[in-house]
Amino acid sequence: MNPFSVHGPRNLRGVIWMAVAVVVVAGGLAMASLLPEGSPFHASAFVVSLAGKYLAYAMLALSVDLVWGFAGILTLGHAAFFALGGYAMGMYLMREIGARGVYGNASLPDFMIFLSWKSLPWYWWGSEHFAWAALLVVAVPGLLAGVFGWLAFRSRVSGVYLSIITQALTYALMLAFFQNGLGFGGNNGLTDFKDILGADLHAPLTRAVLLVVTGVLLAASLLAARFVVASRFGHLLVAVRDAENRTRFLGYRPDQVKLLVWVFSAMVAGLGGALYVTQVGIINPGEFAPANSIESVIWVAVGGRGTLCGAVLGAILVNLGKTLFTAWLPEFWLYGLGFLFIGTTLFLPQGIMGLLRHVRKPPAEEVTPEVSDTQGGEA
Amino acid sequence: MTGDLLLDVRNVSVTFDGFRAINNLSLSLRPGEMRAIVGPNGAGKTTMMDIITGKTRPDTGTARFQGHDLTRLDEPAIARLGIGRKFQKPTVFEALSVTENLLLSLKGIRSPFAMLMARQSARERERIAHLLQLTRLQDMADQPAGGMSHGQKQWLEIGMLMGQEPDLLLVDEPVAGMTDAETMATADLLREINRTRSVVVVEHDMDFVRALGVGVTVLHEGAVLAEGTLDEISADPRVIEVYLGR
Amino acid sequence: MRSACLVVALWLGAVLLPGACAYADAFSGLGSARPDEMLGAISTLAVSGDPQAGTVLRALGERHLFAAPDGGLYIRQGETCVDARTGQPVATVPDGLKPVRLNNRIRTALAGAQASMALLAPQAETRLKAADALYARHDPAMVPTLEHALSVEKDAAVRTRLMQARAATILAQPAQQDTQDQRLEAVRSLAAVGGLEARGILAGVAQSDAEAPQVRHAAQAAVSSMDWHLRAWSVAQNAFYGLSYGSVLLLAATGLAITFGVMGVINMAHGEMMMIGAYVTWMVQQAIRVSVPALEPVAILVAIPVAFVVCGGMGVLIERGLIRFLYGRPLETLLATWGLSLILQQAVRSIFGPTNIAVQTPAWLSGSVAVGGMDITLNRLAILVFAALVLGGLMLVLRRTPLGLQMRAVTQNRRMAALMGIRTPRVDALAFGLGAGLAGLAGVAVSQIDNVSPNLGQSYIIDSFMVVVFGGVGNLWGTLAAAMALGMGGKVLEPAIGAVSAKIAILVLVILYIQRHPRGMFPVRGRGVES
Amino acid sequence: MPVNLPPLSRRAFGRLALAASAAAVGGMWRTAPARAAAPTGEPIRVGILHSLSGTMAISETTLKDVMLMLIAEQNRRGGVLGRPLEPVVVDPASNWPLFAEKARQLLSVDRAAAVFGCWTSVSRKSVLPVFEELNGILFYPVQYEGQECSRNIFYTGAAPNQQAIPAVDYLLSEDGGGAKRFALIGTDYVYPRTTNQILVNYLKAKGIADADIMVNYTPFGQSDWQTIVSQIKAFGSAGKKTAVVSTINGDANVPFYKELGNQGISATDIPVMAFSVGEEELAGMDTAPLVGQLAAWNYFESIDTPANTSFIKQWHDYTKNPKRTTNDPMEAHYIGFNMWVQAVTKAGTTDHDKVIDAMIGIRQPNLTGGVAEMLPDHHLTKPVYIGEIQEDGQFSVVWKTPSLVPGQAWSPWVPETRDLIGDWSKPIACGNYNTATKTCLGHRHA
Repeated sequence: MNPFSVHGPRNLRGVIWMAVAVVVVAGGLAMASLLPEGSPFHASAFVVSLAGKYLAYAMLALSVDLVWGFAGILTLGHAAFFALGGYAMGMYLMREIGARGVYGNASLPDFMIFLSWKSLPWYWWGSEHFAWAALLVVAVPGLLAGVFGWLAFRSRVSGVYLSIITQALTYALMLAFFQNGLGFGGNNGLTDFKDILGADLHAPLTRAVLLVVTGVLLAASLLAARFVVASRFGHLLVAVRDAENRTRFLGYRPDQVKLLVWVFSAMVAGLGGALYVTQVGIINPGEFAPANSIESVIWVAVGGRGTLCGAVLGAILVNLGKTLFTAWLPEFWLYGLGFLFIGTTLFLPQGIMGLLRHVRKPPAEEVTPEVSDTQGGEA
Repeated sequence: MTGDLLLDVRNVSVTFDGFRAINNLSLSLRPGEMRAIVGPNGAGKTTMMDIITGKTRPDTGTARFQGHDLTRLDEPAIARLGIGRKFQKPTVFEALSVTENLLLSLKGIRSPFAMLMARQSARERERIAHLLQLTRLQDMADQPAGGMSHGQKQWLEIGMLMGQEPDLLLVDEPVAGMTDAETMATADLLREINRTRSVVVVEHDMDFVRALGVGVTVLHEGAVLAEGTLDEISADPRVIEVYLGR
Repeated sequence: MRSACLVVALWLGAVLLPGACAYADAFSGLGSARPDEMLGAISTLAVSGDPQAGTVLRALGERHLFAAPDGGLYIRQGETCVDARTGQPVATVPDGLKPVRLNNRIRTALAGAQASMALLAPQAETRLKAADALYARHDPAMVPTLEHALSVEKDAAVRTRLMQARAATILAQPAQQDTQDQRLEAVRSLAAVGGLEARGILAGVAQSDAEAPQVRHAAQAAVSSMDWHLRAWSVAQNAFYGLSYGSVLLLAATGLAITFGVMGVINMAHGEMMMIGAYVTWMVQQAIRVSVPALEPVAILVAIPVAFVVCGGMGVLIERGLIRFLYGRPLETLLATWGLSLILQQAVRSIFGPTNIAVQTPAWLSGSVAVGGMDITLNRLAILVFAALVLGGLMLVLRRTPLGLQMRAVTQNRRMAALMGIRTPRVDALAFGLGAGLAGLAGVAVSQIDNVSPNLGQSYIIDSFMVVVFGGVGNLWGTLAAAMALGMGGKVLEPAIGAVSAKIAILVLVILYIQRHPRGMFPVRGRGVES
Repeated sequence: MPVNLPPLSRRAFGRLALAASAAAVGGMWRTAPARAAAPTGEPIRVGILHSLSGTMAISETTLKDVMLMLIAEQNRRGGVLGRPLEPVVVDPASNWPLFAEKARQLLSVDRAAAVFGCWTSVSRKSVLPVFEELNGILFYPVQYEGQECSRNIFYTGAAPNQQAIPAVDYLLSEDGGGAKRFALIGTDYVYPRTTNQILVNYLKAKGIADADIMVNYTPFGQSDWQTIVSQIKAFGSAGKKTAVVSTINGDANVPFYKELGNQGISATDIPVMAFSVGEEELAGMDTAPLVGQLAAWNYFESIDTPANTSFIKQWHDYTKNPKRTTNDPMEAHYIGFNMWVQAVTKAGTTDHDKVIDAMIGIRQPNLTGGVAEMLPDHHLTKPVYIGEIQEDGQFSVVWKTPSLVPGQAWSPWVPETRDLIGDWSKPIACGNYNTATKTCLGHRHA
């Protein structure tokens, strides 16, 4: 792998500004949405929910960038952690519906009644408490990532092997969640939510608050990620990414290093998933689809790998493009998306952030990538 | 007897897919000693280093370092015991600056959690300054290591080895691809290092080995063929046959 | 054939119903909208001895029989029309002709009627088939027909089959007091035949309360012994399913084993190459249907080289236009080829429409052959053989041709190969083309068992990667072993825990296996692999 | 050899009833002015929410096309309320959350007067909260599992009692083979699960024993049916007439039928009754081994009525492809769209509340005969046909319900919903009204 296509922790200057910008934009939109509808600055519920969705996706992208950009783990299954966080929050929201479901049963969600279940399965216990759900949102993805990562990193699974088993993980989870018998609503997933903490999910104020919360948590995740990668641990992360064996002979344990960032990243993804569900209103097994994970990698690539800012920027821009093009050119938007990916890899190997840097600083010290002898294998 | 030896490798054999890479090899090193290891390609030099550093596990035989059984430990544990290794192809962390490379190498914090909170201490700053001076890379301190020349990377790697403060250094072909002047400077550097640490050097370059002026072990087909001073082994007919005979 | 029917019909008429008189009624009943009337008409016609009966019944089965509003019946033969009753061509086709409708009940009766007529055909082969049909049908009403046929039958094989058919038919009748011995014998006879059909009949007897106890017990014993047999065969059957599923996985993965395993390109558009191979199959079939209809049954064979060349050519174009800029950056190839796969999918959707297209399965690939107690479906068998041929061919190419040698040289040491005078860009392009061409071949095979739609590729890509990685990147034997292991594993688990859980279990097992063996089943070893 | 047969003619059952209504519709169709006064004024936007990419594009793209055709035709006839209709097409890309996003866009940005869309149940479930929140109108054209009754959705496809129950009735009947043993094979999602739950209860009520019912679920896109088909075969060898009821989702059907054919199971041995296989699906299959297999729908392209003939001709002209098939969900959109036009005309406005209220009781002739009526539970009255697959990829109708069947939102065969009805007319105005306790369980319009 050519180290010059990615960056060390030096390119983190913009992160703080990005965090500020995220909060300002989210806050601004939230306030604008509370203005009366006639006002020229009014932001519709559509825009607010879109913004919320983008920011949640940005958290997923951020988590992917942490492991891919800084630890060199190409994950093709990160959406699994995102979806698990989403399901954890969805369970709580489901319980909040209470007796307002179509069958009017206060203790069982509708889909369980439809399966003729008589009582809640054990893993739904406590899901009516927000605090428990909030804990699950990070704990479940963290735990799964911990077990999976411990096994994988300890036995030095790396490169494409790791990528493919992450994909197998999310694919297996997708199949499992599709099963109605698992108790998470099967193909339909969890939907038709009403309240969160007693506040009507469809009320403009709730939406505005959720958007602000998402913005703040994204900013916090950005800063936390920056703290991690700018620390000495972050340097070690990059060292592990570029020359894992070397770190071993220096006395470091790369498996521990990777595991730590992997679990942290899964938690960020889970948090993103939870915020996503509150604003999109549905979580279903489709979120586990391997294509979603690949797309999240692509957001990072478009934004610029290993820059944190790039992940956020890429997620927002690609999804904004998707929203616009599916509406403007419903028949042709896939061509656009396809060419975007090809163009990015061919002409913007460092993503948008690379382009920005390029514009600011002429390419005097650009190093041409050398073709390595052995292709493949190492990711 | 093992008590006086720093490194004691005994009767080690290792087989890859039926190919016997190391065949009943024994090698020992006293504290403070520097040893040069020579041998034709495929003699088992690198595999021997792999065994000492825990990368490869021997099928039979023992390897002890300061009384610790190396065959039961993995690479990080052996590195923490005080064995440093320099690879044939210089491997430094190319995306990090020279200073950051050295900082990571310094003996000290190895726990990931502790590293999250670690701040650079005055002692560390001092050590890095010292290493920069030793490796003559002061001017490049903040440059990314990836942009340096081959020779500079070799030096940086040696600097990182020093940062580890190992008791034993394993150096694999340190002067490959260096100019004559650089080669002689490297020999000086290794001798300097050897004043405080034990060193094992694997090298092809006989001028360099001569410049080091240390005991030489010749490996052939995974076993020790001869041991002695450079002049002694140069006169050994078996060595001559291995090197020149075919 | 037609004359044979005529003879039979005449014969039947002469023997059974001398002076058949109801034929006008029988024919007009065929045009009725009421199933009961039609059923009556068919059975009457079968024994009527009318010279046209055989022809009319066949026309009915093939839906060539039309009814006119005035009760006239006509058989359509291409552009011309024949009066069903007389067999004479009619000059003007009457208005308002409607096809005579069939449903499954009528189809069943029709098959029985035709079989009973064929029982007396001159050719033993025809009679044997008819006996088979009557055995499968075991209609109580057929006992006299069978008895009569038995009384005149000379051929030993047909006789045996007729006896079995009679036994089955007897057991299909409701049990009566005085038929115990006959039924007991029938049970024994069927027990000796074996197979699902016999089991079905015997199971009915075994459950029946009206049956005499000893008959019932004999049937129960026969069923349980058959079940034991069937279970033993089902193991073999499952093994075949596993092999067949594995061969599909293998076909899907071999191309990837080249592009990904050997060249290190994470080719997410691999599935789309398969999809294009399947569309090429369809186009070849359409072209042949229009130009040389006689060759239609072998269109699929023509499609094989065409798909290979088309997909291979596309592969070369993709390599030259895209992949070659990305060597040494395997992850970038993932992104770019993912984009490419989106474009290809949408392009096919724009050109051919989003719906499935119907790739024909030629008759010689349809159906199955019974091997002992198991059914070997021909299309699956063909794919199994095809997969073996493709893998064998690929091995030959890699080992015995200059291209193969050069490919291996380039992948092992690109610089050295270049220094030796190998034109590495050309080798890259051809290797990628080979991988894409193999995907095209897989597409041809898959078109025979699966949907052909723009989404085809998506359903194979994950499994293909899984196979290549599980087997060990860069090792074709590993790919073979992995495909068969995954196929067999899935099919062994499926009957026990269901298709979904089996798939999940296989995925989890692969994950765990990779943890133990981080480089797959057949890792490429050596010093240069790491670092 | 494919044979060109004339379309099935008036032989269809109940031809008198058909003829009367068909003549009426046909007349309407033909007498419609070729070009009425060009509509003027601000266009009325009609949202079309069907996937044009991804896995569902295979089914949904056609529905987008038929909507564009219907809207163009309506504009040629003078639009609605004298205003032109403007279609707004978006692509939710078979991505369920994207459905919700696009629904919100159609309602709040494009201000669509009505939205025609969704195919899968999960996409409908995904947009349902959006339609209820923004008080929009959705016409949902696909047969589904029922157990839902939203004020903002009009279910123009079949409820289980309009497809599944009559189909099983047919299989139990003498003409249908008098099946005594049933294999319920489906894809693992809500529609098959619910339908099978209803059918199991119904079959038990009809005296079928537990041991004679086999239920099996497979994942989406299942392509290797070898094991399951051999299980069906073994299940069918118990000495009783066996039938398969298939709720297998579109994509998985082709390999399923291929495997059936190859393992030598013909329609006369074990008939398969499918609820998700229509003309469009058959167009992508080699139909030779399928002849005689059954499907239950409320519409078949082969049903010969003047209205259907002219609809098919219009469709061929519009798509410039004489081979494009029509199918049941297309008719559902045809009915739904015309009902909406009538309701808007009746209400004199596109205001959602007024149109929703005006919809109940609107009558629209079916393409195949009879008149569909919008019931208070937002379902339709529909005829139910059983068709047999023919070599040419069409269905030949072999059975038909004697009269139109009113759709039931809540199934009486599910214990939890036995007493529930939906009734959005006043005074009940409730989607899930319990007739036993006389209470509304929550689906009430504020």
